[in-house]
Amino acid sequence: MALVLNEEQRLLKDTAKDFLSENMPVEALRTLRDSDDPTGYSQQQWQQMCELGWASIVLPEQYDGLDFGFMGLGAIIEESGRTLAASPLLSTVVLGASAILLGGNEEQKSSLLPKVASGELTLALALEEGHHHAPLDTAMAAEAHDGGFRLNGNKSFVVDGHSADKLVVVARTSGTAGSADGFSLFLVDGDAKGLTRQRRKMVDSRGAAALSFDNVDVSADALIGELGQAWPVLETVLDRGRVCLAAEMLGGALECFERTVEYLKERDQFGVKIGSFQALQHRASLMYIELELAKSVLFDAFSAIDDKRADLPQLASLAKARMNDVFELVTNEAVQMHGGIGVTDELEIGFFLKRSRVATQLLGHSGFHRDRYASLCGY
Amino acid sequence: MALVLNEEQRLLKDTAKDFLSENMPVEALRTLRDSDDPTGYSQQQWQQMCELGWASIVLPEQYDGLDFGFMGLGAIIEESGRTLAASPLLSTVVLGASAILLGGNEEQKSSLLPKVASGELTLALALEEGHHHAPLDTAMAAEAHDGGFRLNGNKSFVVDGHSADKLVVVARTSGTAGSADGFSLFLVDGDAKGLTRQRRKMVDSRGAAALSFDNVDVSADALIGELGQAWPVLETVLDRGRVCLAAEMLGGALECFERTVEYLKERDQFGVKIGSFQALQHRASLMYIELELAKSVLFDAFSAIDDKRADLPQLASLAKARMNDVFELVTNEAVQMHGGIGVTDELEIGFFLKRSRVATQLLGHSGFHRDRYASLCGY
Amino acid sequence: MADLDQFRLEVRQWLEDNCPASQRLPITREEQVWAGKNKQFPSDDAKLWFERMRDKGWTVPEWPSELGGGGLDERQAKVLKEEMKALGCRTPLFDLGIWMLGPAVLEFGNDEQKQEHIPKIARGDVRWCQGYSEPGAGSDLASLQTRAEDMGDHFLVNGSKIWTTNADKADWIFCLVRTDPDAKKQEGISFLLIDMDDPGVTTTPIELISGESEFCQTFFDNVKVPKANLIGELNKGWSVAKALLKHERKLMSEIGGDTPGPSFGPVQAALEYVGTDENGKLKDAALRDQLVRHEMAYRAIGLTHFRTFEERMSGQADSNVPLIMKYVGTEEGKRKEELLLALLGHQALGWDGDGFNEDEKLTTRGWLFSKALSIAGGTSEVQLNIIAKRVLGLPQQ
Amino acid sequence: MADLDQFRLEVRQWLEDNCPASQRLPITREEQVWAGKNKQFPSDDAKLWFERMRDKGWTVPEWPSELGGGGLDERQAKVLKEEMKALGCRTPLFDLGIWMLGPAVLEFGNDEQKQEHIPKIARGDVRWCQGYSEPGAGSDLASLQTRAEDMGDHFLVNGSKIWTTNADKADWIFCLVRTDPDAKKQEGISFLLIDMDDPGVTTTPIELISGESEFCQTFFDNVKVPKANLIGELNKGWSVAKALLKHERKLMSEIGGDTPGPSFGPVQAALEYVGTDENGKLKDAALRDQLVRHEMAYRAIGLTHFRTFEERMSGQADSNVPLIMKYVGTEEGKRKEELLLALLGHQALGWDGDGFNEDEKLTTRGWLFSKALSIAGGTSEVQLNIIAKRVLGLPQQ
Repeated sequence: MALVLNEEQRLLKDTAKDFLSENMPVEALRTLRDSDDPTGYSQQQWQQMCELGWASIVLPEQYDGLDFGFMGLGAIIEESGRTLAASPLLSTVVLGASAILLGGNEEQKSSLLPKVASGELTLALALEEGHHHAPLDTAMAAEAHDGGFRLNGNKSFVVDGHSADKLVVVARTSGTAGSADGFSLFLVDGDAKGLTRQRRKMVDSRGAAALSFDNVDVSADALIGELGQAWPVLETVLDRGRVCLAAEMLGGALECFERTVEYLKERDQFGVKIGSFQALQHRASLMYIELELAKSVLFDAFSAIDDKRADLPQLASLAKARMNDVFELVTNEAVQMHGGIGVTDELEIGFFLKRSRVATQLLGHSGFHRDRYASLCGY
Repeated sequence: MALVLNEEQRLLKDTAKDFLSENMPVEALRTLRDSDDPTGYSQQQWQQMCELGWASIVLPEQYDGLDFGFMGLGAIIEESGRTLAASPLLSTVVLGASAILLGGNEEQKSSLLPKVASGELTLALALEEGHHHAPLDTAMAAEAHDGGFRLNGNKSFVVDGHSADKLVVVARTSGTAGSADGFSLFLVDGDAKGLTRQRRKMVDSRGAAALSFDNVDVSADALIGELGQAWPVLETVLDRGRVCLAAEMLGGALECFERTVEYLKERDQFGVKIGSFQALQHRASLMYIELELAKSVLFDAFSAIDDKRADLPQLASLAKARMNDVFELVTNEAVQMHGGIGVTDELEIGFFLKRSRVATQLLGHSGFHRDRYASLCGY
Repeated sequence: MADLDQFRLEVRQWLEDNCPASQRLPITREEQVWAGKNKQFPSDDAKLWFERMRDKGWTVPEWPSELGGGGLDERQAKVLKEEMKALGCRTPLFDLGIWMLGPAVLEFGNDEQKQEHIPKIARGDVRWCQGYSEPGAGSDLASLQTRAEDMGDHFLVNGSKIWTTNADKADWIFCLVRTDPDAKKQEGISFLLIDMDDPGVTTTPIELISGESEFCQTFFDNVKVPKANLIGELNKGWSVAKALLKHERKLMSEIGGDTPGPSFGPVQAALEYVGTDENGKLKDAALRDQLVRHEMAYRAIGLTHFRTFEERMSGQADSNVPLIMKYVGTEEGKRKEELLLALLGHQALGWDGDGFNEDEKLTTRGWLFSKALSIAGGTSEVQLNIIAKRVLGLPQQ
Repeated sequence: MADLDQFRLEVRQWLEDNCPASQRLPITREEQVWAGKNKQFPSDDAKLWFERMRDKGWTVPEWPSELGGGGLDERQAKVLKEEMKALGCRTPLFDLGIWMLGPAVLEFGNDEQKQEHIPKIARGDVRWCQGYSEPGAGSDLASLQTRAEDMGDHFLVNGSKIWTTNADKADWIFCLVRTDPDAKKQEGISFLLIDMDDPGVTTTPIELISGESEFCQTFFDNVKVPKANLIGELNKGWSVAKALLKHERKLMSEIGGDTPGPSFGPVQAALEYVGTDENGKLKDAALRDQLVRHEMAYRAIGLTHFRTFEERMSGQADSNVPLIMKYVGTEEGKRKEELLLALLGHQALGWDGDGFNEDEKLTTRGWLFSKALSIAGGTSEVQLNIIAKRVLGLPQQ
């Protein structure tokens, strides 16, 4: 267990903070939104991130990676949450690359991962089909066809699904919705025949897509891992995603909280600073407490990834459930404590509010993770 | 729907308040506790209550009742909650007499109810068997035997079960635990052969007993209502009990709250009254709000009883769930806001705290009632 | 009560005879008929319905009939409301003049002012907006800075007002202005009516997080206002404002249910977007618990509304209870929106375009809009302060 | 780290060789060995274990060995703690002198005082209690009234102290007393040690809602106290007290888990008293949700304890984080007790006598006792004030 950053990780974090605050402040997201950007992030800035090594940080050295661990990547992602920086980091590096690294064969790894590291290749995980995160309920079918596979069905809420070069598609080659048997993962080109991709305009102004597969044919080597045995790989991929997303949420919540505390110190009402009102003080202290507890959970969750600990599923659910709740608390309090200007589009707090609820639904709401945690603990 | 008391009901309430504060203050409960009273209430005071008409208030006139309705009884019970007055009002008048009135035949009603009205007869409902309120899980068996019935099994947490003259016993004549079929109610004398009654020393210092039935034989006319068809009657009896208990809890919560507000106005800390601290003010205001909402719910729940409305089950669950939560909130806040003296036995707040948790478990905790309410509403 | 029963029958009959079928369907935001010089009617039926109600005086049922109102007492007005609700009749006319200014003019205005303004409001000839808050004032309303200087025959108004809802569509504005800068905060404030067409009045919309821009900022640059437009006494505007605030809070406590929103309530949304298991229970236990908590709370709040009404009718009014309604209505209203968001899951995360139907988009926007409810019209914190002080009598620092 | 690993092996071996098997079983409240002139040992094994640990100096592992301590550094002490926990070794000696007074004397005492008091504490020869609070003072500790008058060669003490835990069993008490009545509140306070056998000292137990009477009130009636018993400078007792309070808060934040309670934790209690359905889920969805929320919170708190330790070790200590631990430990501790109560249902409602087993009664009493945790040692409200002021830097009124 490591619950503090080491020297190198701290350095990485500081660099990320500087880069992001200079190049990708919240204002950048507003610009993307107002310009109706079709991608949902700036390609140029993504290339800069890759040059800083962010796409290669967790990849093994043999695939041009830095092998630096998720603790370091988490520090960067936390900083990206502070500025709500839009990038394909989660979809490509955390979800997509993990699926290939954990499930793929040597050929797949050596042909694809170096491209991820260099920023040449973006990925997206096509998983959701219903209104709520429910991996086990996956129904999309992949059938053996002509020496390869034929995919039919629909996917929704696919983060960066409209722009990714390749998709990692979760489908069933056997079994029925609700069962962990029969899961398979497939690599599908973004421009594959029979695939329709529609970008959805989301409340957080980031990119997500609905995908429709109409007899999409892939060759046999598109299969990642063993046929029908993908569930354990998928679980780990999702847990990594949950922890990294929770780190982004922590960054967002911290930023939102700090801006609110600053406002409490500035704003005059009834002849005094509103931060001198005890009721607001106590509520601010409670937020501080929740945030500190969340930091500890996240450190341990990243340790669990890096140390390949068996309790990663518990830690991931703990981290995601907690950050869902804390980010909701902090954004709601931030709006309320800012008063009238808190509900204007001009103030950036609204961007955090919107992002928080999208992030909550992404990879599982709190009820999903509490239920999972309880089941994992045997009750 | 009547959401206010009428003139007569207000008069009744005022009279009750005067009687109780004069004769049965919280100090009376302390005396019962410290003297290790075997009954758990004062027989003499119970007779006084009966003389005031409290035992006959909801009974029809043909059974020597006043036919005054539950709204009036509720007003009295609320006042009794303010002083934590221990009496067999709930067990005898609300639960026991309702079972006879709603389920019994004319002979049972005319022979027993006038005795309830006069205070000659006390009753108790023997229902619970497990760790939590779960009427459907009743397993106790009653078998046809020798022209009558033979009862075997155990009952726990029977309020006033050790002292009641007669018990209304919930048993199964058919069906298995979990099913609503096969419920029957039996009248059993408190000194019946084969019945062992043990008083339990409860945290709230009131009376409750564990009962053990070892081949207890009763005659055929001990059956209340139709064989195996008692579930709907039992449900209504329990709902009446839940509403009346919620009224007692409202009284307790109001008293506890008002004492706390008084203390906030008196107690000096850091050179000012602690009631001037905004954080405490807001918490006090939130309690006030919860109590006012609870009052409205209770009025409507009593209306539902008196008007024999079909939505009584919903109202009963709403009232009980809310008062469980509100009484817990208020007692916890009362202890905390009183500080050090709040945890001493000398201060009476502790008596309210203890009563609140017993009342919460009695006739269903909040989870039970939220689940029930949701099911009743079709989701 | 026999009279009231008779009245109910008459009302029912009249409504059945006069309310067109199309005006008994749920109303959308676009279909609301707002008062104003340039009233827009979404349909001929809407116009007909408005005109019939106006001619009965039932756009403002409780106002005096000689001033264009319906002349009903409180019980009768409640009957009318109930019968309209039972039949599904739409509100025929929307205006802040009806809800807020009118009652204030009736209470504080002189005869000329009543004759001048009340009938116009009743007929929907003028659309009103409100100018209370100022940038920088917030909850501390009394610290307002907009100046009205006494120029002998008129006031000269300078300053600006914020959160002037629909000011860009309004004809007139009622304002709090400072008429004595040397007096203590709440003294020296007056209540003034200003024609938005007067030279020097300009308005800019403010975009909200929900994407709407109903709220505006209104600027006054050397605006000349006749002295006849002063309601109540000079420097005594605070008491007019306080009376009005009560109306606003009442409105806010009810608005949770009245804001145009999706066509489904939480239960319906749950059944549709989450579904039930073989026992008929919602599949997701956590969402089920969140849902039932909200439903129970809403029922308690609804019953409390009824109780305050019954208490008033029976002369047992506890004047403290209404003070909680703004708080509980808006706070539970926010929880309702969070619940809907959670129930719809991915489908409540859309902003615009394809992939989300109208109800889903209204859910998302409604959720964002709800954040303003516990801020506007007296923040939740101010409400709790008021309860602590006025109801509980807790000492002030 | 190699040295530390070696140390760990040695400690483990020594504990295995020296800790009797009976002293590796969970301890009940009755089996605790408390310091004192008249020490009671529940068994010969307990005595043996105590003596062996005392002779190693491991009753107080981090104190200097020349004063009877173990002379370990913080890392070594943590290793010892971990190894004792792994083997289940009981704490050999309980005393407020170990937890609170000793560290203060080591920091603020002069050499004579250290020589006089520290070895006695290490050997468990004296049982200490604490005299801070006074009736009427509460959270406002600095408003204390107990007077110590300078009589030249001694102090004359008059007044009373409340919440003097176990004062009826203690040999000595450490007190805050007012030595300068004219100074401002926190100035003019001194830190004094008083022998409970001195004439004029009397103690009465206070009965708590949990039925316990550990807490007492202690009265001082013209008690003569030698000047050698003053710790730190005259009128500077507040800084000694502040240092001590930190120890108390640390203690309180850990106590939730350490108070003698039932032998089961919440999960075990849930499985036993509620049971699971065919999917292995707890039968009662509401209790399951309450349970998992608590378990997740406890894990987060536990990880935060570890984090503050690791931060200290790595020199990255954020001194603010420890300030939250008293609050979260006691508040979540109360929730744990409410949870246990709910899980046990009817079986947690007993007070005494038949029908409830020992664990069930401990649950009920433990629940009641937990209410004191967020009051004693600085109320939760004071903790939140401190965070707002010191950590967040919010303005004071």
